[in-house]
Amino acid sequence: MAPSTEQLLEMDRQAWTIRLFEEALAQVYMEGKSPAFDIGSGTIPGEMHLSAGQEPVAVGTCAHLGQEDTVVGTHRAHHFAIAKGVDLKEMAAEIFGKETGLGKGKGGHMHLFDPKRKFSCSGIVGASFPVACGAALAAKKKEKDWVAVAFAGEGAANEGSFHESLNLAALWKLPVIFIIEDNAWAISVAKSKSTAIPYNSQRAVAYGIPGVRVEKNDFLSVYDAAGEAIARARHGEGPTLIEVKTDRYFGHFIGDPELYRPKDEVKSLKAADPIGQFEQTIIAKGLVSRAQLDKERETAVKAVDEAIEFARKSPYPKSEEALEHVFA
Amino acid sequence: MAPSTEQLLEMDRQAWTIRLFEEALAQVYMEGKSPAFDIGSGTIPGEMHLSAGQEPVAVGTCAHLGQEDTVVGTHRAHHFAIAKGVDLKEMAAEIFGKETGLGKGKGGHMHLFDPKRKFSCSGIVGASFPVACGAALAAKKKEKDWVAVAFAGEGAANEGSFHESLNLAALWKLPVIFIIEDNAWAISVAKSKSTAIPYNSQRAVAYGIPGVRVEKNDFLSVYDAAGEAIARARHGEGPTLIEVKTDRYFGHFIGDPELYRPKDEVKSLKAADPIGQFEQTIIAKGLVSRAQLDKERETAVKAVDEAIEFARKSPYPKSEEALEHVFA
Amino acid sequence: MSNERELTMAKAIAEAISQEMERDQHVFVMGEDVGVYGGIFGATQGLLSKFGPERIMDTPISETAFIGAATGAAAEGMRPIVELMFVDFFGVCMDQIYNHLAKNTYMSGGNLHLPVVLTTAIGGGYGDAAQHSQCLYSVFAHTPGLKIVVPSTAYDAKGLMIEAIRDDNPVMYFFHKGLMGLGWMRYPERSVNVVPERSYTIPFGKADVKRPGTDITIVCLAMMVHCALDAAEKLSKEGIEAEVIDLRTLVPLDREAVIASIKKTHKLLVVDEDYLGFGLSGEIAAIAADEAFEYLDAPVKRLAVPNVPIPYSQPLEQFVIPSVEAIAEAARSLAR
Amino acid sequence: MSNERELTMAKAIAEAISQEMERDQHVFVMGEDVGVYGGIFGATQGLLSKFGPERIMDTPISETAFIGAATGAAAEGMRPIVELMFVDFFGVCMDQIYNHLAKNTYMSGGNLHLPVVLTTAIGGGYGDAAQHSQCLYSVFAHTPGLKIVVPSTAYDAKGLMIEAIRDDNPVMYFFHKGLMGLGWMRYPERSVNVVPERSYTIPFGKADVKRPGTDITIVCLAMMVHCALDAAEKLSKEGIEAEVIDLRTLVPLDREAVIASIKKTHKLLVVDEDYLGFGLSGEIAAIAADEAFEYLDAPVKRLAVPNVPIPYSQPLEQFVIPSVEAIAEAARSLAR
Ligand SMILES: Cc1ncc(C[n+]2csc(CCOP(=O)(O)OP(=O)(O)O)c2C)c(N)n1
Ligand SMILES: Cc1ncc(C[n+]2csc(CCOP(=O)(O)OP(=O)(O)O)c2C)c(N)n1
Ligand SMILES: [Mg+2]
Ligand SMILES: [Mg+2]
Repeated sequence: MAPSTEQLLEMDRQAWTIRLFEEALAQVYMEGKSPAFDIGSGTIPGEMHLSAGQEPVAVGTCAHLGQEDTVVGTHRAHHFAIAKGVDLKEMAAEIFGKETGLGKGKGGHMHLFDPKRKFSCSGIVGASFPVACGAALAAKKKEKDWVAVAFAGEGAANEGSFHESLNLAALWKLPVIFIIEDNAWAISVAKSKSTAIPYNSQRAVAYGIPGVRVEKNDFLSVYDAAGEAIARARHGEGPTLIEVKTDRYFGHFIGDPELYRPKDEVKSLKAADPIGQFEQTIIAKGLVSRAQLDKERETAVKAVDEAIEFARKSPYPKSEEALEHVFA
Repeated sequence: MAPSTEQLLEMDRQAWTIRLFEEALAQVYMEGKSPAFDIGSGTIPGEMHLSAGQEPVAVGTCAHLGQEDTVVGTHRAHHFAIAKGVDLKEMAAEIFGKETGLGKGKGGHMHLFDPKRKFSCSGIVGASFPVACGAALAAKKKEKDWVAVAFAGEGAANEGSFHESLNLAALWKLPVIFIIEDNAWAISVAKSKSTAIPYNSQRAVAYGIPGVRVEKNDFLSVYDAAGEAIARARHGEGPTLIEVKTDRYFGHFIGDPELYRPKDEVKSLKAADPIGQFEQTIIAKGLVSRAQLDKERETAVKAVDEAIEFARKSPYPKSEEALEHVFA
Repeated sequence: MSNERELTMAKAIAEAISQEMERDQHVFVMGEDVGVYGGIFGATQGLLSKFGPERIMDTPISETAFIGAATGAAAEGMRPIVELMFVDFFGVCMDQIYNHLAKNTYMSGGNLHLPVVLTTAIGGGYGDAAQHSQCLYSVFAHTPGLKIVVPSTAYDAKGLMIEAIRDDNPVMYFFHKGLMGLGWMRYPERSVNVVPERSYTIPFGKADVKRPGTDITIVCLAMMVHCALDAAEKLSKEGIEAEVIDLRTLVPLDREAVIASIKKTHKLLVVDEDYLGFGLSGEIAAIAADEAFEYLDAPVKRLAVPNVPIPYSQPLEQFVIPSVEAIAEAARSLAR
Repeated sequence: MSNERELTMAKAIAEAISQEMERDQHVFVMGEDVGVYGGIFGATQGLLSKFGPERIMDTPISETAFIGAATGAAAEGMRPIVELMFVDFFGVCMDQIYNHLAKNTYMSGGNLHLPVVLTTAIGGGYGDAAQHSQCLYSVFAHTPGLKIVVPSTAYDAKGLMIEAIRDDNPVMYFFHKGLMGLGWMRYPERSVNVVPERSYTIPFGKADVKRPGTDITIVCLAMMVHCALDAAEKLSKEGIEAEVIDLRTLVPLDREAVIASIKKTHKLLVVDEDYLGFGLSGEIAAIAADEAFEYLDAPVKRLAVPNVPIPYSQPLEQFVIPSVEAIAEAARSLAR
């Protein structure tokens, strides 16, 4: 089923929100880190993994999800969170380590938890798979048609948790979709140096479930593949494994010297930027107008500005709060 | 390549050694455990996993291995150890917890280490895979044509270590063979309740390596499949995954009430006992005579008797030795 | 009188789970061999026939997947009870336990509640060797975010299990194999005791003085409670009255009970079936050396598994696990 | 003078590995991003170009497989150095570490030698939050069979690394990220010091008195050595002379050094960047409360991360990790 105009516009807005949010963070992140770069200093300390370039996976998938569906992301999770509808202000505030953040500043950028929007993520590679299985199991037990989506990088597909979770999900016919973002790199290690076969989608055979490779970093292709898988899951037909080719624009984290990466790789990737292509396509098909898209983009600009502003202005938690919330 | 007469006789002797050793242990194990069964009492305390019925996997594979090849087994490892040529006396003594044992009584039946014969095992499900990869890696680094074999149960094939190891082995073209013993049960859980697809051999696709299913619990079928895989590995062509259907005659461990198992399952399995069938076949083919086989069996009887006797007569380690050997 | 009914610890645990499953549809059980088999150590005996395979779920041997799934299901309002067959296997799934189940509540600023009970078997002494005989609770007590329960009797086991299931936090519930009252493993008679049929809870963080005494404090838990009680009986004949404190939970830890007892006896012996170094016994001794320093009349002594893996052979294993005699001897030389 | 050359800890470690790789063909390196990247924290910087991809091997993200493979390769006579990128990830591979690498020698009755060096990064303070900031060495010190090394300076790091590679046992080598002397993370100047170009070893089990003193003993390791030294300087101005003991290795542990210092100062403060409960600080305090009881003039104090996960936000993180000021304050109130 093709996306409605409304959906297309929302997808465009989400795509821009993600892109602009990541670009804004890339700037903010450097505040207080010059002249000498010190990872522990500045407005945002710690590692920073940005997802610019990888918007299609998140947006194309989440277009099919509602509030009751669960998404579990990775260390590189902003795009998933935004696409799942996590409040941008609370998210930004969390990334800034502020009291108003999703986790009151305790989690940080790799640990965004939004139980209301059923979003979570983890800094541990491969950790999304089992947790998503659990959400799917709960949906089944509650006899709801909710689904869960586990996102993970192509590097994560070599962790044991991938195998255990796919087997469990297939065996129990859980309404879960495993989506591998193949951005070709796991930090400095190319996929061909980590993965014995070219496509993770081929691994679906090992669990008797459908395996789909999306060869283009393209919103509509992801939309189609994810839509089918999610519909299957909702109808009790069990899990699907999808691998999407996508592109990482930034380094693994900010500060990554990327010595391992061909010099012009990113430049050539950006030449075929998925957001631009998406917009061209849907305009060309007469589904939306340039003006409509521009408006969505403006909304995104505003949302990102407001979120960063909100985060910036929010207070830090008080030191002693560190001792709270170990237990519910 | 068909096994030579000598090999066939050795296989027969090994098969009987395993069978008789397990039957002897089953008896010894009950010493001091009646009238009330107490797992911690008697000549052999602790869990006892016997491999009677599973001789073909071990014997058919190890027929192709030399001293320099490595075998890594599981919690149910006596058959592998015997087929790999581990000294039966030292092994029995270890199982009895004696000073003369392979590990001076420190390891016990799940932890048999014989560096001379390059044999080891572990009580942790799925632990054999990575360790065998390491042995294969060492062979490669040393530019030897040695191979490593990891045995594991069909239950173990759902552990994460299976996936990680197969990927690593395939990626690095390691001379390792993964052999899954499908005895249909993981303690009380039937394969169909644990594994999303019927045959683990199908999982080879996920690593781009050959996957072979041996459908009969038969020495010669295993011999053929393993032979091909081991030859491939020796020639630098990388790993193979083999799954062999086999049969567990005893409970998971001695004392297992086996309430989960169809009442007559074992009886009907025994009716098609692989040792008898093997002997019939090779006699029928005119490869060996009844008399030759009987002699092998007698040798096995004697070896087992001697081993048990040796173990029985050996002294226990002194208490204080418990503090030794934490470090080399 | 039905009040006087005695149960084994395994039956007490299964009964607690059963009563809570009846009370709350969100409670369910996952684990290896928890179904027909009833749990290798009987903690789920009889539950399958009562609740069916949808609520008593046998799993593949995939601890990372199913324990991680417990976290995911709990986040959605379920209350999973999940069994790790032996604590010794924690290494294949520790990440899901300590980086996720234990930390997600904190990292979410308290917005996420994860009511999971993770049951697991501990303890040695029956010849199961280095990979199946450990206690390891202090590893989980060390990493924040898990409540740690270690009962020593059937009565305590039931009350603590119901408390655990109702707690909105992850609780690790360690049962000692040798205390389960199994038909096939020796157990101290004392572990079988009167267990009310009705539902009841025992609050976490309350140690239990299993034997009052005036001359020396013995702090312990699980099987060591019984060994210490046996030792205390011997000592009593020699005129030494040992106070035996059963910690029952490690997180939260009843520091007050330990300190109060030291104030009375002025002497502390910590007895532990876990490894000596960097664990429980050190923590208790450290608390004493800080908070009860002025009341101590003698060095704080510890008796635990010396820092070696658990050996298989019986003379070796019996040597490394604290015995009644070794406890009595340590207490004796300290009390003098 | 070439003797006076200073190195960062990362460079000292890489140099140690390089020298041993030249000396012994059996030594090789495996891990995530150890190749082109040179290790995320620089411990293998420059090695790929020197030794090539056959000996400096990037791995898939499969810690169980490649750490288990180290055990298997070591059993065949190789001497693998294997990197677990952050210690925080131990939960995905702990079984191979503690049930196999650590125990196989013992279970084989000493017949199997496993010369593996497992390197891993520890420590927080730079905003990397709960899953990337822990120390956790006490978890590995608790489970027997692993030697535990935790250097605090470049000089120590090189000598201890060469010792580790030559040891026939599994050695876990923990390097603190904030001590590596990276271009992108603050580090104490003191961690960069004179490192001889020649090969040398530092024996395990020898603590180092990084600062002699008479009034109070501060036992610590890794980053806390530097914080304690800074605190000691402050205290000195107030007339309090703290003795700062850098443990350097936890297994074997130099109990004698701790006790000898207490005999002199009569006061002990243990400072640790790991969690407070059930870990290193408890062990040291317990040893003091037992073996140095008579020499103690005051309660044994501990300063460590209170039992909470490491929070992300800077005011929170700075609050939970012992600071120079907190150490000084704890020492001050104890010394008085
Ligand atoms: C268990 C574990 N191992 C290693 C790491 C370190 N690490 C963080 S991200 C990463 C690469 C992940 O690659 P991929 O899954 O492809 O995701 P991407 O970064 O490309 O989005 C690694 C190795 C980790 N966080 N967790
Ligand atoms: C990691 C781990 N999980 C669980 C167990 C408990 N356990 C021991 S044997 C076994 C069943 C193994 O089944 P399978 O691999 O088919 O081998 P089999 O016993 O049939 O030979 C289980 C669950 C274990 N030892 N290790
Ligand atoms: Mg990637
Ligand atoms: Mg099986």
